[in-house]
Amino acid sequence: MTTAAAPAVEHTDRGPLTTDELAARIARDIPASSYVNLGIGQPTRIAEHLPRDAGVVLHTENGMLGMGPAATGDEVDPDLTNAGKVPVTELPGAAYFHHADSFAMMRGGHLDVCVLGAFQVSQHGDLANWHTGDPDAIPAVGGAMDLAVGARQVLVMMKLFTRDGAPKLVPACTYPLTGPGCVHRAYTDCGIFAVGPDGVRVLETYGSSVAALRERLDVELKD
Amino acid sequence: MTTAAAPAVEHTDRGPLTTDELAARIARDIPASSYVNLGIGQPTRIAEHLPRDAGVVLHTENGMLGMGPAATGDEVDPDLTNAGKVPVTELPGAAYFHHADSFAMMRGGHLDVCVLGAFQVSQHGDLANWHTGDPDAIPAVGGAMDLAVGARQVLVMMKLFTRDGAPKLVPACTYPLTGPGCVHRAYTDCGIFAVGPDGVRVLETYGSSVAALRERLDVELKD
Amino acid sequence: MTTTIAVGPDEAVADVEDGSTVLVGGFGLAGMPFDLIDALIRQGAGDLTIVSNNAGNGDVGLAALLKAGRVRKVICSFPRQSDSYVFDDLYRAGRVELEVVPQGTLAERMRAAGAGIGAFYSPVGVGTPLAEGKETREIDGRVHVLEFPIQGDVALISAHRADTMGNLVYRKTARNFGPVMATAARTVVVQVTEIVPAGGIDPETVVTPGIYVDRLVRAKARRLTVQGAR
Amino acid sequence: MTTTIAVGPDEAVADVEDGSTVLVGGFGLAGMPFDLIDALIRQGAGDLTIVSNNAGNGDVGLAALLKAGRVRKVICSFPRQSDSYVFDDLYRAGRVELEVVPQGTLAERMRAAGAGIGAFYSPVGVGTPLAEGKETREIDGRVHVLEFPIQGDVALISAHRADTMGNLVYRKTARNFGPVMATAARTVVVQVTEIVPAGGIDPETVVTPGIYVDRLVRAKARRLTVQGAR
Repeated sequence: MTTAAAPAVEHTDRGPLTTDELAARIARDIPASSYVNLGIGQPTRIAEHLPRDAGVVLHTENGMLGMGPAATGDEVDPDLTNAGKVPVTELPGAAYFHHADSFAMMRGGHLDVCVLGAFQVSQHGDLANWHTGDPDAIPAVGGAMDLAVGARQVLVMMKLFTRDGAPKLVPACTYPLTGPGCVHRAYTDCGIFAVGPDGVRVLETYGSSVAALRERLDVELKD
Repeated sequence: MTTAAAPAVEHTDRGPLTTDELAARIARDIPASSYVNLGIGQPTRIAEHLPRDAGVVLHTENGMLGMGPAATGDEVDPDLTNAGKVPVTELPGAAYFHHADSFAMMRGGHLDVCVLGAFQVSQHGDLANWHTGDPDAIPAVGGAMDLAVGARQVLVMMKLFTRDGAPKLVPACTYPLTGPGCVHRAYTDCGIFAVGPDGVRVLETYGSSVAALRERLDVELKD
Repeated sequence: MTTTIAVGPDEAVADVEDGSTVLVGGFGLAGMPFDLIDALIRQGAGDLTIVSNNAGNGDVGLAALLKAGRVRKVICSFPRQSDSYVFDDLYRAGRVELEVVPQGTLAERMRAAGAGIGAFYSPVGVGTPLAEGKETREIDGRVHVLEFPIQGDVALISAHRADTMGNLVYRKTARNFGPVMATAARTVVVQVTEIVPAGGIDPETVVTPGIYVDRLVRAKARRLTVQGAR
Repeated sequence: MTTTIAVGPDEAVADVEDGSTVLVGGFGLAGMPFDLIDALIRQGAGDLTIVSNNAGNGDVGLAALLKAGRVRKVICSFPRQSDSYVFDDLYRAGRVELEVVPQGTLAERMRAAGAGIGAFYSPVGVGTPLAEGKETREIDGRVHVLEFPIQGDVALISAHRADTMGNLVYRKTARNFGPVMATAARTVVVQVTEIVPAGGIDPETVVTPGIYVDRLVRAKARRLTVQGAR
């Protein structure tokens, strides 16, 4: 996860990453032996691409370190789920703890990496992933704000554009924030972007050139 | 531990209470099934006078509920001590916890009673028991301030007079405070006193009449 | 004071009053005190403020309490779920208030109540709508928001095993909010699958010491539906 | 990151720097990390700030570190004990600074550091010399004092058993400050009597999860003198 200013790698000989490919690509950037929270929903699929011998330990906010793969068949136990309420399994060396301890761990900066979904990420790393701002929407934040503030590296996994083609990497979030300036990298189907105080730097593209992305995004892209 | 204004009971046919008698007298006022902290030093002797069937559960600040009697012989285990670092034993139904949890229990008002020693108690329940104010003395507070603030009933066990004959129940503490207005009752060799916002009411005397104590104390005594 | 073993859940929640703040354990269905909630529905207390991570799933547990019209306000981190239709409908109809709190702040505010902490500064939520109107303070160059305790009148919790002293152990991620809520309410009622004699739980493994537990109830055997099983 | 198993205590404390804040577990002798302290004395780091409940007993452990002249300041709740003569002499000679903190505040300030809490309001110490100069605030009619975190550079802890993931269990009241200090230092070094494979500790009983533990060392067998045995 170095941020040395190497030029962007353009993968223009192929299309955008599938969700599965994106999960695999993020998995490659998770350091061995790190403590990682994969949020809920799509980022949880990164776990399937972590090498067994990498020693990555998964945290789930509902009180567990050492979470294993999703449970199947007889493994399903209603008392053992991940943060998305999906039944999971336990690996040797796991530990259970209560919610105040679990979030103390998160808020206190003990997790190396978390990966979250997003509605929008701003060029300076602001994250919006909990509320569309639609007055009829029911707000639900869960542990997203705690993770955004607490994890040492906050990675986002999202599509770069909405179904309507609107960019999700934006000059400033128009949706309510989850946390300001918390995202380090946005991993998207069309490219990987380092974000932060110095703005956006393109690390990789998939299916488009940097030049093509410049056409479609309203943010300044360094490469 | 009612504070209904019954007249003081004067035990003038005998001398002051011995330490052992005082411990037994306090034990009589500890409600059955209550959770109790007996501090360090003399108050720990109250435990010897609690009826086995009263179901009183003893807390020790260094992380235990269900503390049993002092350990003897082979029972001695350096990993199991009370707050005074005296080896103790464990009763069935005990629980161990760490220091932040132990003091959360204390500060959060979950203990029914604590009994502390004192240098001075003021008529309004101020407690001074950690520092004589002597510039050469090494200050050491331990858990006294946490107990003084946290326990629902704070009882003091002390002699009524110093070796030099100076009263320890005083109009205002001259020693640095442990906590203001925290003491509910002072149990002394010469008498038992309810203290608080309304001043001092004598509940019992031992070896002196209320009138005789009035002569020796600088506080107004209601009886 | 001492932990009592109630004859059944109805006895255990008999004195819950209208207008109470009720802390309800569970994360989704895991750790949800179904028997106690069902008893609370039968008992009839209304105008309740419910503090829980979610706002009910399907038609059971918290969702059933909401459906019965007993809840004035929900304080939670994540009301919107795939099967939170009971809450969703009530909320959209303006029939229940909602205070959304970041999950860790929710836990920490209850811990503060149990631990005698008057308030605390947290970096979570700063710069978001959930910090609006709250006092902030910069500490070591980082902005924090001031958060106050959440104290319950009653806590309804599900644990795995208790001893007769009220000491509790939980099971896997069903532990979640139980241990925190047990410290933060004036009356703590716990349903467990098993009650063993004092000494039947290793003192090193107790998660909630009996000092926090007022009433124990043996839970009915129950086959839980798993929400998101693949 | 991952927990490593050090060859011995000297390797485990090799990088402690002059001027470090070192959190040292133990309550009196129970839970005192003797091997790590002895190694720290050999290692030679000085100008240390020591955070611990006491300020050493007899001539061993913390007392030996103090005697070796490596400690600039002690932050503790209870320095004065029947056998704290090493500290007493240094203090009276003006050769060591002392900050006395109420015991629960000491624990909670370290918890705050570990839990990412910027500061908290406590009712403990209000109206006493230990609150002098500190900010106060009335909350719900009760005066509270504002307390800030204590963050360690290093924590030296003694636990009972570890697995290779760094998960820890403690033994009886030797648990005391260990679990809190493990959360509150940048580098956490733990001596244990036994290291078992991952899976060798029941996940329900883990007290300190391995995420907090950087280095494990097997402790030498040691026959502890008991301080106050009757």
